[in-house]
Amino acid sequence: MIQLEEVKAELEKSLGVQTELSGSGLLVPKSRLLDVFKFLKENAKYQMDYISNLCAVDYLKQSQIEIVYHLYSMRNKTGPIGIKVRTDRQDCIVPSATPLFRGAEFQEREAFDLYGVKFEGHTDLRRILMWDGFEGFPMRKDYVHEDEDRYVEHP
Amino acid sequence: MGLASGSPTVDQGLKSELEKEGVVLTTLEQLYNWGRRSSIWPLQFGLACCAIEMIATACARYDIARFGAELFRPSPRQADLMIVAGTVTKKMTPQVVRLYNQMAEPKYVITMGACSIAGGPFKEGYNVLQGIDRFIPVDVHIPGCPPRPEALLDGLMKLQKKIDGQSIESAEWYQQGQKREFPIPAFGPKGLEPPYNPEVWKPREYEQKKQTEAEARKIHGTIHDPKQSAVSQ
Amino acid sequence: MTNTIETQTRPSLSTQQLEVSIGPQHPSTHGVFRMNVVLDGETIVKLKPVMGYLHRNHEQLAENMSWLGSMPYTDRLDYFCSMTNNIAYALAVEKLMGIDVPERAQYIRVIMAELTRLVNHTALVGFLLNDLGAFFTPVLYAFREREKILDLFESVAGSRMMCNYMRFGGVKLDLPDGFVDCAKAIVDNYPPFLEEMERLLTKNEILMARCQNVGILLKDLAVNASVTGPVLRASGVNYDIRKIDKYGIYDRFDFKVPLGTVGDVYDRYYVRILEMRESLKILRQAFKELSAGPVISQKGLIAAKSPRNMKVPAGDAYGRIEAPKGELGFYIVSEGGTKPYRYHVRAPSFINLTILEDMCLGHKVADAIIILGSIDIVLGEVDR
Amino acid sequence: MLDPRFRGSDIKECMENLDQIFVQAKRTVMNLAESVLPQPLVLLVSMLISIGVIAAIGPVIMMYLTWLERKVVGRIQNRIGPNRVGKFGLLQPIADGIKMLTKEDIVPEGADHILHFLSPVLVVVPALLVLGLLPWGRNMAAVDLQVGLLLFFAITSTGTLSIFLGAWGSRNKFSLLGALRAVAQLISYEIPQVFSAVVVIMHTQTISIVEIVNAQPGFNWFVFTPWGFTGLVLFYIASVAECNRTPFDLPEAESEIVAGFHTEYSGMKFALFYMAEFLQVFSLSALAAALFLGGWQGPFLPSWIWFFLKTYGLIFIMLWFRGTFPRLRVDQLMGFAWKFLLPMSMINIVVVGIWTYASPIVAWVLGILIIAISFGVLAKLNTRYHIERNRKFILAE
Amino acid sequence: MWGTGVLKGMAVTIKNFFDTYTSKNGIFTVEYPEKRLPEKERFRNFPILVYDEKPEELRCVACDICAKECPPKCITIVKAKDAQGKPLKQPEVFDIDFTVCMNCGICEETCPFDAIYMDHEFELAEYDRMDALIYKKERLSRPWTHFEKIRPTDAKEINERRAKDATKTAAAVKPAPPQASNQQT
Repeated sequence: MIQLEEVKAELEKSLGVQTELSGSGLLVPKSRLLDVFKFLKENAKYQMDYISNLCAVDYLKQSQIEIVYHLYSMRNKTGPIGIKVRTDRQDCIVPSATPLFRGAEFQEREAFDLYGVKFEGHTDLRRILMWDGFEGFPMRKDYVHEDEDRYVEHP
Repeated sequence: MGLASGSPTVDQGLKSELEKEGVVLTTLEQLYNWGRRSSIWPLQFGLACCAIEMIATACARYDIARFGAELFRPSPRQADLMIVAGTVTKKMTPQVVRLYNQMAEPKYVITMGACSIAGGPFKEGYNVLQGIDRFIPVDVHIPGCPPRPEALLDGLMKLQKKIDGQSIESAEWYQQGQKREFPIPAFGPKGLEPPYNPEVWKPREYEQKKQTEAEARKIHGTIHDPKQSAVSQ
Repeated sequence: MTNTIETQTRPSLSTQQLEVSIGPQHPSTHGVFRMNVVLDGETIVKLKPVMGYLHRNHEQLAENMSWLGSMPYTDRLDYFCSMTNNIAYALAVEKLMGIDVPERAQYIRVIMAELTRLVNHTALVGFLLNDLGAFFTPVLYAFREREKILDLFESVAGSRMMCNYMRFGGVKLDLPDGFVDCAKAIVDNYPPFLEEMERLLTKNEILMARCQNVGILLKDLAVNASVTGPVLRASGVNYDIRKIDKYGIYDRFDFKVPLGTVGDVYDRYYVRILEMRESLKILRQAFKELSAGPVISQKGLIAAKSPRNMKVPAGDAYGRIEAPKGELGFYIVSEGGTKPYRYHVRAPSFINLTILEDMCLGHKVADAIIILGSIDIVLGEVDR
Repeated sequence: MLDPRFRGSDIKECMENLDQIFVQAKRTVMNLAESVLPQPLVLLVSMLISIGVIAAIGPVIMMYLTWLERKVVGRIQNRIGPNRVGKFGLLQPIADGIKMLTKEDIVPEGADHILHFLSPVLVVVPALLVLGLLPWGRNMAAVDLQVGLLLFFAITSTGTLSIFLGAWGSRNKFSLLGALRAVAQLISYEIPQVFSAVVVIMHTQTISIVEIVNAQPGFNWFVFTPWGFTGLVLFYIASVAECNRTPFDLPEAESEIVAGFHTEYSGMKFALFYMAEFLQVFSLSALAAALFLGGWQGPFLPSWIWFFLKTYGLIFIMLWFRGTFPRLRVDQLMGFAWKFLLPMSMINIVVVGIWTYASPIVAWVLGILIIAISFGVLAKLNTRYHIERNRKFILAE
Repeated sequence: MWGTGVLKGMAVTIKNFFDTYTSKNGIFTVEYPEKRLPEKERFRNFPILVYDEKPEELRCVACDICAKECPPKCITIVKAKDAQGKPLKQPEVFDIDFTVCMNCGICEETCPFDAIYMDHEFELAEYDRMDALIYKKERLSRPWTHFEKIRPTDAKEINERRAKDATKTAAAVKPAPPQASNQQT
């Protein structure tokens, strides 16, 4: 298993990036995200070449959307490194990881479709699960789905 | 021929005697119904988990081929039974209604599984249509999630009974001027436009029927409906 | 590239490209999956997958439901392997709650996971041959074996396909008394069935001609596109989560991980047959070492008795297992309440589809169908 | 007025009566007609009888072939075929027929109405015509032409045109793909089919099917010669491809192009396509039996029973194919026809040439040698870079 | 040599073909309406309410636990009131919406009064959806003997537990609510 503190120290030393430990991952500032990914991917010690999970979480109270990445290394068969990025809920723009990891393409499109997170640098950012004409981002906490004809069987 | 003025009455006594001698006396109607009943070709059309149970019904252990329904026709033109097996989402509804329109006329619909009857466990979802009978008429509903393959066979046998009961005068598809082309819903910003097809989906009549029953009994107190509270939380 | 794609563009003959949508209702897209294909003659020029036709909002429903309430919903994610979905969800929540799982429950979980792998791979081999055109015969042989294993699941969990059998901290009920020797009988007469399928299929010239050198997936593209499961191992990457994470008690069993060399459709087909053989090895060892004991930990039992007020400590956790289709992961965020704050499913089929276009370019329409079949997608999991 | 044969035991005599029963029936009707009608009308009556019998037998054969296929393929998949409609499901084809008749007949509005209506008719007519040429039993061929085999191949080749006509007329992308495949496949498999039939023509120096069958009396059928056996195998594989049956059923490949060329056909039009396919299966198997297995020649049973036994034996093999094989891809299909069947049938012609001029022993040895060597060489050439028979798999830790 | 794989494949299918005639378990089909598969005891299709003797006295005390527990919320319960409006320990309205129920069996696990169990009945196809598929209290209630017939081992266990609880409550001064033992249903 990889200790997150050790990764935090490593990142600070080599890239000079201030990261803090939050839950099961490292909170990285949005501007340095791609450098962190590049570093983790090429560094001989880590070689994190496989992005397993990418998902968006909507923190309504802090009015922020957090994107969580879980990186693994298939070559060294080593455990997960959780990377977290926070953006504001209104204009949420995050640098896209697709140029580095092709595996993130569909998951980023899903995050855009359901949470409205725009990934700059993504090859074709379209809705993947809902139909293109759909407005609104259904998985956000404040999304209320007013059903057109809620017929309830019970009298 | 007595066809125009009501179906000809064949007294059963004569019929059973003739059958003993091997002579089968049947009206044209029963022959049509028997032909349609014993060779129903379902459309190869599966949506979700119930489709796997439908394939299991077509497989060796439950063998839908015994009922003559073995040929799952891929093209809607040659199929005459559409088994809606699985959750009908709003994104899939236009395709389902278009497929129903493309099928050749004496066509039947079986909604297999809770999801296609009324949304099932995914009823509260924003992308789930609460039952396909909002857009197309349905003949047999098979509850269950997923219903056992035997339940599908039982549903098929009930459909066969229903086909036996049909008569040429009263069947919709033989009437002139009967519009059997159902409008295909379009994708709107929030959901489907129109959300349901008023000709097919008539909950209001059903509502009046229940009101009259309720007045007759007149004993209900306030109804605590947990579902309402669950959704608004 | 290999010999099959020697279609040079003939400048003199300017043919118009045909835009076909192999649509949501198609005999061999394994459910409601659509491919917008641009054809030049029969060769594929462009292929765009379109999904979302079975998006049933599982993740939003789970957010206003109790923790155990979404356990039956996980059965409907990948409706071929409901047991492994339950195990993956249970693992993730147990990691967050810190519940331990008794010995016998661990063995039952391994047995159920390996039986599900058998069911899934057999059904996949059947459907792949169905895409190749064999008129339902392999599917029916496969479903004949699947029925026997589904009888086992029904006698244990109560339902053929939707088992809802795992609980946080163990399993719902103990094995019925006749279960173990009945399962042993099925596991023992599984190899003859595999031999019969191999005699029918593996050395069949038509299958070899159709599947070899078709849809080749190179090793580094597979890793970069985070493909997992038998599709990845067929390209030669040795990555099996049962060996790496050693979750549950998989380190007590010795089994091999089959790897392919070329990474085409034939490799993906044969790697799955070898994996079935490995699963049989694990099952035999598990039956031998199955010991008596409680099936659910004390803390788990109390939670199972009243799930609506079961609280999970605040925090987030990502649990993953080696599902038959690839790496199935659950990412859960809890704020200490009785409902999950965020519930995300990392579905293997959804992410394995990223490389569908790369594999299909230059091949014929018939090849695109079997390449999709060899990736083994289930739409309940792709669209969630 | 029986044929003047020597009076064997009475069983043999009753077999003779049974053998000629249909010929007697027609002769009695003809005598009746002669006494009543003027001469030209008598010819008309004889034609009408033959046409009537074939028009009656054709659809019945087709219906019970569908029943046989569902039962055989069902049994291959260890399940029971249809058995709830009538005793053993025997009424199932009748039910299918009634349902097809009462089905609505949809013409897609974009489609070309004339082509959409014409193509099922144009597909069924050749399939029915061909039944007239077949020798159903001893002097029971409806029309005994001197150019029977040539006419047979001419008629079956029009089927290709009508399939393309129908698919083009229904303006549907999938049927267009199916039509292109159908034309390519049917034309490229007709040549090896005709070439493997040429072998028999060279040996018997006649192209009348009845003469060919008469040239195989008793048990010495052509299949027991080296060139006859390879001729039968090649002819049979080519005719499987002619009737679009698995493993060559690309034109109506369910799993790829929804229902191939008959995607847009419903009701009776689809039933006609279905009938044409099964009648072609029957007629090509009957022709293969006539050319190589000695048509109705057989020691003990009446002639037409032998004819049906051999034909249904070959049909069973086609149904067996359907339950077993995956489908070939388009380019492999073409490669197989041009690079394997065609050279093999040419070599077969060489072997039959040797057979007619060399002495029996030399002919046998040379024949088998040439065929074996050519089969090995062609197989090697065809699979040089395609198939890797046993591929290496690593069982890593 | 080319073609041997194909012939081996054909040998497999023809063996299966003749197996159906010769060997006993060649035919895998169970002809459904006439012959039926032996039912597994733990099979769960749709829930039923259980009563001991009289259909009016259901075991259910309308405590609404199962309605809260049900993941898709398909149970609706209304407590009965006697003449003066005092709530009785009986459900007035107890209907389950079969078009929403997902046969998951959670209500059976979490019911503290052994009142709701999963039934084996699966032939429930209906022509009309509106009122046929919303099962009222009357259509849901089954006698306890029916439960003992379809699930003998579970019934034996439950009876022992209820007997033990009954003796315990009778012995104890204050009737403690029936404790679910370690091995519940």
